[in-house]
Formats: sequence, C-alpha cells, structure tokens
Amino acid sequence: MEPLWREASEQDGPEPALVIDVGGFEGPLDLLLHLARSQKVDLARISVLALAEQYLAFVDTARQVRIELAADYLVMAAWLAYLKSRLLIPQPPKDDGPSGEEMAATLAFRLKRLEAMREAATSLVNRNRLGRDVFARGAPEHIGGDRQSVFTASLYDLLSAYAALRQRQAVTQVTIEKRQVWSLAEARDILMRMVGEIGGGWQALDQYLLRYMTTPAERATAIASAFAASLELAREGRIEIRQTGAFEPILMRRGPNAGEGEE
Amino acid sequence: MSFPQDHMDETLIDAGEAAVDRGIALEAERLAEALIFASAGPVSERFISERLPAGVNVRAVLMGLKGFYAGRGVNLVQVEDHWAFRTAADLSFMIRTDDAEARKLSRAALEVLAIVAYHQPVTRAEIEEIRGVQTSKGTIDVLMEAGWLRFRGRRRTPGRPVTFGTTRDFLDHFGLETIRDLPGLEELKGAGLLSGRIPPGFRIPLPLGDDEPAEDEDPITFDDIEELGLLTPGGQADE
Amino acid sequence: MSFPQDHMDETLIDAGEAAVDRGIALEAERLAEALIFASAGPVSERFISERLPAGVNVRAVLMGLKGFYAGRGVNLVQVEDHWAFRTAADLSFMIRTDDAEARKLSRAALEVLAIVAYHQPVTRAEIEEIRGVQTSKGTIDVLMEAGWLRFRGRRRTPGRPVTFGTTRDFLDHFGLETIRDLPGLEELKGAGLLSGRIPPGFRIPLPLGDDEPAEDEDPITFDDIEELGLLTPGGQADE
Repeated sequence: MEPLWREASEQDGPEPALVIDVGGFEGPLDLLLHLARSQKVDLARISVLALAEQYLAFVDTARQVRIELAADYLVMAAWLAYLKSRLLIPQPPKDDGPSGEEMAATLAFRLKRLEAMREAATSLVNRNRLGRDVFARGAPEHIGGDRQSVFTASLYDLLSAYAALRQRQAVTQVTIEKRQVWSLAEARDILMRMVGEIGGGWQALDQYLLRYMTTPAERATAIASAFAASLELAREGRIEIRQTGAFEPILMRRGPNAGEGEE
Repeated sequence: MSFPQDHMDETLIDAGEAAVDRGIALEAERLAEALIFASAGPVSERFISERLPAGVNVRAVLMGLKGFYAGRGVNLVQVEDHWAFRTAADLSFMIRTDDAEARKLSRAALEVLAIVAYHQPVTRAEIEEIRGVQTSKGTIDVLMEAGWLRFRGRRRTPGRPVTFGTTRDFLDHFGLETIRDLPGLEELKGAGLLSGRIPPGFRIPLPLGDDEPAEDEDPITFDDIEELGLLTPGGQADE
Repeated sequence: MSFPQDHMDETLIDAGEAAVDRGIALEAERLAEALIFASAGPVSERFISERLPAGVNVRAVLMGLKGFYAGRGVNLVQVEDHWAFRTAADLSFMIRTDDAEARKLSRAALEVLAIVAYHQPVTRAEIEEIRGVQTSKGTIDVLMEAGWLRFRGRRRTPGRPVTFGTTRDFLDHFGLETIRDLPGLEELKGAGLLSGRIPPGFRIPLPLGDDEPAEDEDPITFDDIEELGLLTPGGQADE
C-alpha cells in the first residue's frame, strides 16, 4: 500500500506538523476506496467492518501525530465509528435507527457508485476525441443566411462577465451596497407591513424577519432594531407580543390599534 | 455532373415522377453535403431542411449521405439533431499532430464531468454526495469554460437548486450521437448506480470474519459490473 | 495500418503485381481525403505523399479523389501543387464571402446584457450605476438589434425612464427556460464564477420575469415608443 501521508519537509511554526498528502485523495470516500482496494477483494466481498477499522486507525494515527484533517474526513470517521458500533453491538428491539447492515450497504453502494463513475470517466476520455483523434473541417467556409444570431455568446460568457463585473464593483464601491444597519424607523415600517399580513394569529417574529435578512451580517442589527420597534409598537397598541419563556420565539399579532394610519 | 447512383434511394423524395424527383434528390444531397462540409461545427437538421427544396425528406437525404461516407476518410456524424463531417477515427494516428493535443483535465474535473454526464440533470449537492467531497472552486468552472457543462435549469425542490447538464459540444467532442450513447449507460442504470437511492435488494454480505465467501445470490456484485465490461483493468480514473 | 507491398493497384502505384487491390487504393484515398479535409490551408502533394505508403502514386490518388468529388456538393480543387476542398461553384451562393460571420459580443455588451437579465426591469441610468461607467447608446442598440433586449416599460418616477428587459430569443439563445433559471449568488460561487471575499450585503437579484410586472412600472405602449423616438427601422419595439 502506498503511504497515506508524508511528512512535511519543513516546519514553519513552533508546533511540529505533518501534512496529509491531500493531493493524493479526493476526500474521505476516495480514501475509503483506496483502502478497500488494498483489501484485494472486489467491493461486493469487502469487509466493511475491517474497512471502518482501517479508516479509523488512519484518523487516529493522523491525530496522534497532530495532523489537521479536513472536516469531511472527521465526519466520515464519526459515521464509521457509529457503523462499527451498530455492527458489533446487538440492537435493542425498540431501536429505530438504521441497522448496521443498512449502513454498511449504504457505504458499499456509495463506494461502488464512485468507482463506477471513475470507470465511466476513464472510458469517456479514452474515446476518440475531437481535435485529438478525429478532426473537423480545417478550413470552414461560412454559410450564409443563418437565421441564428449574428453574435456568438454562451451562457458561460454571460455569467462570467456578470460575476466579474459585480465582483469588481463590490470591491470598489462597498459603500454603495445596501445599508447594513437597520434604523428604528425602517424596522417599524417593516413590522407594520408585516402586521398587515399576520392577521389575528400569533406568529413568530423571526419567521417574518428572516424574509428581510438575507445575510448573517444583517441578522443581529435587524433583530435588535425590530425588537426595539416591536416594543414601541406594542406600547402604541398596534401589535401584541408574547413570549412563552426565556429564549423562546417572540410571537406577535395585530393589536387593537393596528389599523391606525402610520404616516 | 456524374453521380454514383447506387446509393440513392427512392425514399429520398416523398412523391413524384421518378426522373425529375431523382434529380431533385441528387440536388438535395449535394446541397446538404455542401452546407455541412462548409461548417466546422455541427449543422442543425432544421437549418439544412430550410435550404432544401420543398418536399424533400431531409432525414432520408442525410441518412443516405451518412451511408455514402461511411467507409471514407471523412464521415458524416450525427450529434443530436445536428450533423457534421469528421475525419474517420481509424485514421487518428496518421493525422494526429503534436500540437493537436486534447485538453488535459484534472482527475477531479474528469470525475465531475462523468457524474454530470451520467446523472444529468444533477445539482452541485448531488455531485458532491457522489464524490463524497466538496467540489473545489475552478472544477465546474473549467468544465463550463471548455463548453462541456452548462446550467440546465432548476430542480423543483425547496431552494430550487440549479442543475447541470452536458452540452452538444460535449457530445461532439467525445464522439457521441446522444447522451444515451454514453459507454455503459444502460448497464449502470440497470445496476442501480445512477440513482440516488440504494437499489432494493442492494445488500452486501457482512462477513465479520474476513474469509467468509460471498453469498451467491447477491443481486448486484462488483463481478457483474466487471462482466458487463464497465470496468477497465487497473481501475485508474485518470488518464 | 500496413500496406503490404505485394497487393497494389496498378493505377495507383509505380510498380507492383498485376493483381488489383481496391482496398489499398481506397486506404490511400481515405487518408489523403482526411488530411486535406482537416487542414486549415491547401495541402501540398509532397505532404500527402510523405504520409502515404511508399510506392503509392500520390498524383493518381488525388486525381482519383478529384474525379470522385467532381459531381458532389464539395469539390477537390488543385492550386498549383496544393490541394483543398471547396464548395462546388454552383452552390457557392450559399457561402458568404462578406465578413458577416458570427461575431463575439464585446465585453461591454456582455455586461449590459447580463445586467439587464438579472436586474430587469432596469433603466439605462441603473445599468450605468451597476457598471460604474457610462454605457454608450450603441451597446444597447446592438443588443436590441440582436433581438436579445427589448423595451419593457416605463418607470413611474420623474422623467418616466424606459426600462429594459430580455426577450424570448435571449432565453432561447442561452438555453434558459425562464429568466428565473439564471443562477443565484450561491450557484455562481459554487461554479467558481464568484470567488474570493464576497462583501456582506452583496446580492444577486432574482430577475423579474415577464409575467411579473414590477410595481413601479407601466407597460410600454406604442405611443411611448413614438414619443421617445425609439422606433427602430423595422418598427418593432417589442418581440
């Protein structure tokens, strides 16, 4: 079996570090496939238990020598550890989690599917390819009267032009982007509009606010302003608010004075 | 004008008097031939039919041409409903030049390309589920830039994720008439390997001791796939 | 491919047995045909003869091919000692000699088109604000002529500026079913088109389709077009 990792030739910090040869593996499934192949049996006859143990041993070793593994690898390790326990320990009758067999089948299926896709990729690149094995007319002439557009542009051209433009502008004019702080007035306005939609039923505040909060960065300021605004609106009788316990969602509904003009 | 008459077929024309119609059919064939020959890229059947005399069965003309060129150094090939002339594949090694090297793809890009080709329409999340790893930036990008992948539409599920598919250029490049001609497609489908769900009855023996023989009645085994010719020796995914 | 020296066609080779082997003649023809077809320019007789098996009479092969193509839609023509395929003279009306070849859209035009696609309905002032540069009228005109942009309506703001939108042809050309199939922020990121640090608050708008008139927009009328002097020669302001 090839070495699964190599030692970093240089240590650039005070901590001794090992570097996984990430270039060698395309994620945990790829590593598992590699391990499975090293069992020298086909995937249908593979011992999933042995495979899980091998993988876990790999992760343990990596940790002992303080290799930082990508999260994908650790998630797989946790899943395999669970699979292992399912395979080894008889399940209690009322257990409705997946059985060890089901989990093992899932893993085998994913490995087979990945392997099949790799084989498919191989047969694809080995086909006779245009520009390498077969050739188009080297000196095309132009056909007149083509009703299709006089311009050539692909969706990719369009999208990459747009993405590049927006990115360029985002860097140079960050200030022009939408304001990131909600004013109290803005929050009031939004809440009042929401009250129109709520009707009489209790609704969680957050549910509505989320419609206006598309980025995590805005969330805090939106919640703060909206909360302050909702207290103000409750005092004016435009809405009623309720919370069943600390940290529970804040519920609100239309208040007795909801219909009063706002402007 | 001299034409080899033997490959012409009565079916080229829908109806009419033999002599006149034969003349029309020959003219139609010459026109179609010239139109496709002039273009480096595949030409649509519709484009051709708009330029043929009314009443000519364009499909029959093209099939006739395809047969006529079948044994020659230049072949008429079909890519979906488009047609192109391409040099014959068996002459590859005689024509190949050093600068005519086909685009080299990374292993990751190749895998993504195959997954999209066989599973399309497919979302990015599904590609990642199959590969078991996040798709690095630049992988899909490279394939789209090559003109082989495209945004196909949106899945009608929550979040309406964008789906990817392959392009006609992809088919043209890999010498496929349609996506159904992908190598091993039917076998993979039959083995349940192109669906997100584990096929019913997909079980593997769980020999807790390593040396237990596999059960014979497994519906799908690796051997099956091998037998069906889906696996090339060595199992290498990259070139 | 091997060309056994002992079966050769008399007319194609300088010397050999009398036994006619059409196979060899055909192979030489096929190769010459493919070489000339794939070449960007006329191919010299010498270049071809270097690739044919020793002893094959290249001139005879080429004359044979010339005769074969004489009545077809494509002819093999000789320019001094170079050879090339050309559309038959009587069909050359189909081939354009002017420079009306499909052109690549300019960067500016691509940007404007993309902005309209995503931000529609959008005014010219808004396009300029997003691009950060003035947009020449010519750019929008070019896109309108291409049939990809159209006047959509008029904004209910002072000056009632005209708003732009994309057309059905636009969707067809770019392979979109609806304008809402355009990828969003996450998908552009996922495809590697947006990269690096994306500032908070950065948004990719969800385009408004035709069936969703914007609140602050009036549909455009023929009078508007006349009043604004927007009539294009064909008199078609809409699809």
